[in-house]
Amino acid sequence: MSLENVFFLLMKFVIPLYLLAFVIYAIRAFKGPTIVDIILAVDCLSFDIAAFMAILAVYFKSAFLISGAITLALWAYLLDIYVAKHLVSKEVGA
Amino acid sequence: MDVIGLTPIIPILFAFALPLTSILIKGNRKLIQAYALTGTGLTLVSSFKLFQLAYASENPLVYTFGKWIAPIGIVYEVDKLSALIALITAALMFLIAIYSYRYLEHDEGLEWYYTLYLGLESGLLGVLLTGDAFNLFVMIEVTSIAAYALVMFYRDRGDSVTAGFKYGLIGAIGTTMYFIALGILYGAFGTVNFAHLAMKIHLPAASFIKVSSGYVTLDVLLKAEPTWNIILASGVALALATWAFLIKAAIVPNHFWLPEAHPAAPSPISAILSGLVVNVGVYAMIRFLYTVYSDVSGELAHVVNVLSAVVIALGAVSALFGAFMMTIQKDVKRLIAYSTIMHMGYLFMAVGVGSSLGLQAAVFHLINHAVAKALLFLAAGIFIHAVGSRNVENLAGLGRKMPIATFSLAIATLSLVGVPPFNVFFSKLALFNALIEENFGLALVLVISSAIALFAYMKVFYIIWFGKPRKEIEVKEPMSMSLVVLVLALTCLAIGLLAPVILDKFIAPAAEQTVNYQVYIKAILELASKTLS
Amino acid sequence: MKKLIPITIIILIIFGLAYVMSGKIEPQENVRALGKFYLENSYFGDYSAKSPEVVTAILWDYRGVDTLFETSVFFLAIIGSLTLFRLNKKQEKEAKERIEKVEELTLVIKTVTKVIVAMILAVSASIALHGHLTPGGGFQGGSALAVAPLLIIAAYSKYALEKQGLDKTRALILRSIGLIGIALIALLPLTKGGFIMQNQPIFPWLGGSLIFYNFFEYLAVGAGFTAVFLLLAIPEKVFKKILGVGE
Amino acid sequence: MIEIHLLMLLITVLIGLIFSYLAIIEKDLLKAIGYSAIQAIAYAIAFYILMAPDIVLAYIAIAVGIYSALLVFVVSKTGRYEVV
Amino acid sequence: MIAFIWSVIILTLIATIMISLYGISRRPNLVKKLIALTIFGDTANLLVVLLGYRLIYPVAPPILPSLSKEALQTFVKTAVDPLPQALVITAVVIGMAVNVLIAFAIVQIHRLYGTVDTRELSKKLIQVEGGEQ
Amino acid sequence: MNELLFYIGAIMIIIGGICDLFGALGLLKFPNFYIRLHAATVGTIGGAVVPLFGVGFLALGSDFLGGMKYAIAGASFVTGIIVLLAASAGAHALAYAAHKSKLVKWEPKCDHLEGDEK
Repeated sequence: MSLENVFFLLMKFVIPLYLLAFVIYAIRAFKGPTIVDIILAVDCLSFDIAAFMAILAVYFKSAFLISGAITLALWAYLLDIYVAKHLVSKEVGA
Repeated sequence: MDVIGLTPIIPILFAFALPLTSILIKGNRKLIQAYALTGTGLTLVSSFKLFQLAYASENPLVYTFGKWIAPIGIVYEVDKLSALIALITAALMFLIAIYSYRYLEHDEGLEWYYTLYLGLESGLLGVLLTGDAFNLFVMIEVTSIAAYALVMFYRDRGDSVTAGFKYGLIGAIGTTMYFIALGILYGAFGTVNFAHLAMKIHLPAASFIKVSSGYVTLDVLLKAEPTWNIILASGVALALATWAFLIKAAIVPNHFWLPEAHPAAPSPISAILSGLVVNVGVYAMIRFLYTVYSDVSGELAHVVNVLSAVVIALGAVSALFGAFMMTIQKDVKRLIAYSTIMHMGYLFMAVGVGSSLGLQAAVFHLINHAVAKALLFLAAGIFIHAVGSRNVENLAGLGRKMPIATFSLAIATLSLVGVPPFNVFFSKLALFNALIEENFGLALVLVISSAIALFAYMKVFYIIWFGKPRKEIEVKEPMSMSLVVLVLALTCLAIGLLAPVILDKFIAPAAEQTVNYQVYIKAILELASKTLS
Repeated sequence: MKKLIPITIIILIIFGLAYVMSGKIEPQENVRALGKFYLENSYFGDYSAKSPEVVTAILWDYRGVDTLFETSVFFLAIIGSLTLFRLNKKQEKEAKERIEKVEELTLVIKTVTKVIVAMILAVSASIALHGHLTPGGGFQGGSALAVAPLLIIAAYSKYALEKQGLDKTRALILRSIGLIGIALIALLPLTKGGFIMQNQPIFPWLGGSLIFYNFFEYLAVGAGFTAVFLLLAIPEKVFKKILGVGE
Repeated sequence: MIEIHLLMLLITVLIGLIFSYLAIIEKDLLKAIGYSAIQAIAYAIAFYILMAPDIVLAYIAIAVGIYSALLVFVVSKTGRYEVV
Repeated sequence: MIAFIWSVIILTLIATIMISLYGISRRPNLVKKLIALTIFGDTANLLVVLLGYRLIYPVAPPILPSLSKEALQTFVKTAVDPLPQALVITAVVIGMAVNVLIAFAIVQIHRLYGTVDTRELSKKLIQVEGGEQ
Repeated sequence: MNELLFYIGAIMIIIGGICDLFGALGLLKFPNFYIRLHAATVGTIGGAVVPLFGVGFLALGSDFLGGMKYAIAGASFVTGIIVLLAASAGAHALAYAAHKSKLVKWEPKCDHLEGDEK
């Protein structure tokens, strides 16, 4: 069995795991109850999707797809910081 | 030939450099004004050159950006219609730039104003010149976003910011609709170029055009069959696009933003919005109905007929609605804004008729309305500038103190209701002829709404001329502003007096060329075979 | 849970309709002729833009005018926002004065932000400048660049950014330079007898003019977002005082 | 094999539908921003599966980042709760 | 099966468009209208990208993986349509520009009137108009 | 050597998938926000950073990717480092904000941040 086939076999286990995890994160985001819970769920969701994107890049055998992961990680962090700042002080900028 | 491509690029280039220039010259108002006049003046020169070129040549002029021919890249395809309207647009923009300086003497932020102004001009010209449906979308967005920002120019007045917000929201919905329509058109026909779309729609009929190119790839490209059911796709796409254009032209179900947005802007901007920006919707509608979907047969004709009927009905409703709403307004600019809705109704009625006569009438009326409506707003703007209020009652009795402005206001009102020697009379006559061919009721709508509008205008005019002034105020006519309105008033008169000549020399050829989709396609194809061989 | 009842009904309707519809739909397996043309010609072929990145080639070469005016839409939006929040010289100075109580986030966040800001500069530049070879380009790189000032605004405050010398006016100048660069690159072919925005014979190397466009767009977009968010970051109290409304 | 792509696409699109619905009916605007961020992330991975890496880069920057930051700014400057 | 999932996806997107239009027209809060508008624009973009997708396996992004003629052959057979993607990038940026401007307008409205609720806003607007006369 | 790298990567991806699922379940089941933060750590560090590094190793070891394996590996490592920094700092920021704005109801035995209120 070549490495490629091993990898595709691996994918058959890993992709459902990730999709299930996404759905569970989404349920947590839906249930809330406070805003920080939602943002935490968004946070986990986006970092995991970044990882998932990297895995899929190998799965699709295309290096071009992976740069989305970096940006997603960066912007998800930005969202955290903004919501935290809004909760700490009313003005985000100051 | 570069003049075609450069016409919309000049103003945007000036707009790009204006913030930097303004920082360099430390916000000197006179220099900024001179800069803006240079920008608009150069554009005027270039569009005049374009006008000459377009009327000198038999076929539409084509400019290929980046040397890419039609379906591959973007082309600007200028026929007589677009060149004519572009000339009017550039001329009005130049005159209004002169007018703006005095009007905004009390306001800060002249550099921002002119940056947006130049952007607006670039967008308007781009809409008129482009030969690509997606480029039309981008250009409509350039126009709209500058318009939204200019409506909100008086940022400390709540009504103008609210009006700008509403305008922006509804405009964003409309353009997104148009974008979906474009997606469907691309899905069905595999192209977004107007000429190429027209070719695919008239595919059996268009086989008369020979492509004399040895290049296989391009041949395949031009002859590719539509992939989806074109009747269904055309129906959905046309419905969505029409909805978007109805929003842009403020026809009745989507009119509500106009009476708030137009009065809230500074008067010169109101003149541009009412005279030129609403034309975007009408022009795009003409392009789709008369160039792309002209002379279609079979089930496609059925789709186009249904669409035309809807357009006519909505146009009639908005003509009557605008006329009635005019009579109960107290705010001068709001009254004029409702009159814009009425005139847009006329234009859509004429566009929907679908005959060559209807198109001629629509084009002539579009031009006349642009000049006269701009004049009306500018003349009213002089009074508003002097008094600082938009309420009719506060303007009472000012007429005798400002003779030139009053004279221009008189000409504008008389012209817009359609009194004989002035320009709009002749276009209304043409509209009447075109509409009575289609249906007597439509002609009746035209007459009734004109009569109601006459009543509304006379009321305003009476108050301004004979009304008792509320309080004595010293007013003086600002020279540069009066000059502009005087020029426009004389233009109105001149167009009126020369109407038969203009109709014969400029309007009829333009209308003829617009309907002739074969020439439109041929211009592209000839260029393609010439570039490739 | 009550919220979910309407959406469940909608999804059920969708599945029902899709069952009806699915017989009539053919899955699309081919590219349209125009798309195929771009795929074949973007690097090889007679109509080449000398870029293996087809989307960037379409954006900045085949349909370059669209992107030029798209950039100007963004430019006009920023100018519109500046018009809406315009300040004269005195008011600008007033807005730059630190208000007494500035809530900054904790040391952990500040330190991490510093590290990430350094990484952002490298990542965004690589996204932008390889735009003609790999996905990305001026806009994508520029928007990644804009994360850096945005993070500083939130984690420290806008005053920290202004103390480093990046205020609204400077951002606007950078933006103007970027835009003028784009316009000049677009008009340069005219001097050599070409068409506006022409790429290949005039810029004869890999990707042609795409790399210049990407670089200038990178500057313009990054600076544009910075200007917008610096304006938004002015505290409400200060702005209300300037405007003379409320309280 | 294409079914796996389509199923992933289906899940993301459904998450997008549900969360846009939630974002629209939610009365706490900050929560609505969170929901719309989830919708944006779902659409981002949909674009990814549709093989559009350029759009993914631009879309993540705009929809996940700029929109959320902008809306947080707007909410912090206006009010947090919607009155129905 | 493929056609079924495909039509479910398309219908879901259309449903999302409908929901967002409901949000724009019916929700009273201006910020909510803005959120709905962003969702509307995004969904329209996704719908257009969907038109360029190919239901084949393997499928590749429209970027030439290596600069050789052999790679081109397989590339043309597998790559998706690049034109809708280019159009959508343009549309995404344009939509963002409009939304930024609208957001600024909302902030300014709140500064001037102290509310972002359409019903209260229309009340205040009528008051202002009445006050002028 | 290649096979070793590949299998290391594969094992890390599997660990990542399992961590992700458990993190998600924890996030769903735990009673309040501060406790959920622990689950979130499993979800982000275990579920994102580990598989990202795993993808990096796996890509280095797999020859079927051809020349692009270095690009994938490099990008994964960079993303991994960013997530490693950003996830922890982001969670910290949220916890700080939640404590400061008193959003979450809880009854701590001792609150070390109490002094930081002002």
